[in-house]
Amino acid sequence: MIFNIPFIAVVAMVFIGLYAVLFKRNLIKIVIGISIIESGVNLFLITLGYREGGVAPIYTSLPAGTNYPEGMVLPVPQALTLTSIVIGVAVLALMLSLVMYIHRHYGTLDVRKIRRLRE
Amino acid sequence: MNILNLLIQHSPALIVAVPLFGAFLTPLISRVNEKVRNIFAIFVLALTGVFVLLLSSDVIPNGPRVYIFGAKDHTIPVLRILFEVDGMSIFMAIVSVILALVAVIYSWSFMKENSGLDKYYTLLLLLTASMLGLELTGDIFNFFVFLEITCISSCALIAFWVHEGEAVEAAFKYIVVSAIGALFVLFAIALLYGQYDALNIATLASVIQYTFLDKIALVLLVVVLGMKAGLVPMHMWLPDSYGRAPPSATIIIIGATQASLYGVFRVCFTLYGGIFRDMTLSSVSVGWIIVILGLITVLVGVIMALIQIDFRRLIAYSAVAEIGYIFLGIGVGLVVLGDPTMLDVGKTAMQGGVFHIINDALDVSLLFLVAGAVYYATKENSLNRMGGLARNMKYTTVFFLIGLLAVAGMPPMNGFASKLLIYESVYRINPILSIIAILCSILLLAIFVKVFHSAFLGPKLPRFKDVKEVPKSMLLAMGVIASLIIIFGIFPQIVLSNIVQPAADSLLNYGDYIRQIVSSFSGGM
Amino acid sequence: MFTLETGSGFWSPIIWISVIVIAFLIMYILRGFGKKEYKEETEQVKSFLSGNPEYEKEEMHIKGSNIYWGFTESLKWVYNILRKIHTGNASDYVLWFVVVMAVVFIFVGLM
Amino acid sequence: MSEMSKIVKTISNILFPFIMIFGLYVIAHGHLTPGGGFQGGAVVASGCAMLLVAYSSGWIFSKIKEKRLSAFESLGAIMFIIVAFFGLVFSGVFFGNFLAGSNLLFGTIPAVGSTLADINTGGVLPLMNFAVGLKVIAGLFAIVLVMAYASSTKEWKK
Repeated sequence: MIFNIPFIAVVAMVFIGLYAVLFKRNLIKIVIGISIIESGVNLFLITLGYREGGVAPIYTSLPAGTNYPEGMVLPVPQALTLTSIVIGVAVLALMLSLVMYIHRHYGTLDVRKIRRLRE
Repeated sequence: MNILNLLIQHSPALIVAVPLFGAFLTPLISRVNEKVRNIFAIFVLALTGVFVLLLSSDVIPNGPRVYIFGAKDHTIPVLRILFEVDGMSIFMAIVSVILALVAVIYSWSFMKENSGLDKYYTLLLLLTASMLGLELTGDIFNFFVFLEITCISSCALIAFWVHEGEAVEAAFKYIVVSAIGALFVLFAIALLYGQYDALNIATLASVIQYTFLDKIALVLLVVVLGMKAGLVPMHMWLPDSYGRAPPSATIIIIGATQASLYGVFRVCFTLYGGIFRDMTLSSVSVGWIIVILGLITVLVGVIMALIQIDFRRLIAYSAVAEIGYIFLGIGVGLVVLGDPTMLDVGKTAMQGGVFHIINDALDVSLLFLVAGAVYYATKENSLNRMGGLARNMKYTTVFFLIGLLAVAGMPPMNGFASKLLIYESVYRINPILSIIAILCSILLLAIFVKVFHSAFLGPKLPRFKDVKEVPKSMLLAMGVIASLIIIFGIFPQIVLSNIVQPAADSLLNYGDYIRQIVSSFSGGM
Repeated sequence: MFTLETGSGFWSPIIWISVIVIAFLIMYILRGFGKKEYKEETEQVKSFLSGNPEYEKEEMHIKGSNIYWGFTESLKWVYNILRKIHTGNASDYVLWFVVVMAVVFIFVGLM
Repeated sequence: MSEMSKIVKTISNILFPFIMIFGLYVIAHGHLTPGGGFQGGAVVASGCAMLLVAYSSGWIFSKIKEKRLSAFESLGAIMFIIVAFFGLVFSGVFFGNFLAGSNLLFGTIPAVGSTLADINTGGVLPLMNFAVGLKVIAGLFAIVLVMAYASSTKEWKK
């Protein structure tokens, strides 16, 4: 009965993130936009593995009555999401340190003023 | 002899594991002293080069080879991450290893006065390991992870000269565009995994039908990997970041760009290979998109290169134009994929495109090395303030001449052979394409003649009185690439039949790539 | 083994280089017939600038950016557009990326 | 960054051991319960970041040099790759799980189905979790330290 509400949420998050990256002026808001897109894609990965009334895929002490493979939610997309989160942390840390250096050199965080390399 | 077979059997894993191990060992080794770390970095890359040659001696004669991580054989459905090495991926691995080795030799003396060099060498080796992994992997999610590691490490390398404000700005633009691109690649992978419950390229290629979601995934993958390779409207990060990165690091970032170029071909010819062979309408449309975008890339790259004042930014634009030629060649191969009448045209176009990958990589990296040498000697970037450097930088001028002739595709050098193949095959598809391509190649020659005149010829400027020739290791690196360019130029047929033909054929007959995994696969030439 | 067979022709660098070497030899021999004696410091050595005085060496050097001014002048309208397109603004790069994705999606979606 | 008040310092002194224990538990039981190298390492790194915030970055710099952190980080990574190479040497395949089924460390095979498996299972996995955990603790804490250093007041005056 979750129909495809999570998929609508995913599309909404991707478009919100893209809006933030395209139209916001502040660099940090662009970085936040990218992390919104990332969480949207992660949500999409997780909902792919969802099963009605599934249990978390851990073997130790399963709740009674859950037959072994069918009663569980798919573990593979969760592993993919975990890797994507790890990579997201690394990219975020890199972007924020670059923003700090840009602020030191350019004195501003306005993306339209950071345009020395153009034409 | 079984040691050699053992090595060959394990070399796909070792090709990625050795530079990765070297990357993490460099901080510890650099506590000993500088020289030991440089030697260690060169030793690691030489070892990787040996493994790549060993693997190519096995993969080129007898077809793709599979290496499964963690277990002897794979289960159906394929759950383990596995490397699948065929002619095309080993060809790209050879290109990447040559560039990496030359870059490390070059940066021995080029980066001597910079600080924080153990981070620099760690990033170089990490970028090499992820680039090689990107080319050898047979698993789509693994492809995404290696693509992301390449993005992060090349962005950190672009921003290496932090005291120069513009390098950080270029790195920020690069990481913003690449991060969003990589997330859309992950979205496409999730689409494919959601439908077919398989992450392995070969299994996906055998079960894929052209549903609406697959079209979305195809568009996402082709456009993102095209953006990371530098297709025109999305190429703008490339001149900014190549222009400001340290030239020795730019060489390996060129390798990373070629690797994402390989990604486009792997997606179009293997993953969607079955669809593009049966439904020629879709292959014609995607092929024509790539051909037209490739042609515009050549045009814009050359026109914009003419007005550049900054030396390295001009070479970056010529790199964009060269990548346009590769897209032109391979796009034509994709257009005629369906109908068997134009088979030989498609084959020559593919060979031209693939041969041009290694030629372009060598030419543009030689030019960047020369630009680095000029920057090292004169600390000068803009062409207006340069002049008369030929007097006291003799070898660099000779290397620049070789690079100039090669990039413009003049006969004795290697650029001519691959461009000739591209012109001839593209001419038979549509004469206008090859006419524009030839004109742009001439314009490229005109641009580099201008650069040669204003930077090297002309009177002796008082500012450059005490400019002396660059140290030995930089000359050695430039010499290696220049000799490779001349050898490929004089004997194109040898290179063509040994390395390029198996690579182009392995892309065309994708059947045995899939039969390695899905043994019951019947389709495909 | 040395000739590269393209679809409709062949290219062999060895023959090309040998022709170039022969042409170079002929040219060198012809040059040998020329008159060699010219006086060092006289008018013959000075560069002839159709009567204009010869400026200081540095001013004479044509800078990199003003060699093809004719080409750039005639294509001024192209360059203005291309200069404006490459704005150097990070979000414009992503805008171009989204625009191209939309266009390609329409093409692939229709076919 | 300036120091926090006395109360915050004592609270963080009390809390820090619990965070460390919980983080190490998550690393150690990576192959049994949800979690593993990265999540456990992130928990421990957040504990260290709490210390950094409570006590000023100056105090932390006097205690830990950035050089040693990067040494730990590469040590963790090298452990990970050496375990993978052992897989190649012993079980013939890179990343091979040579410890599973052998009566060495972490060797026993748990019974099939939902049983409360003990920690001594999972072959190579716990070793890899420890390596990744060490790397992530050192890595994330180094990132936080560098960012604190880059934005600390004396940096701007230079």
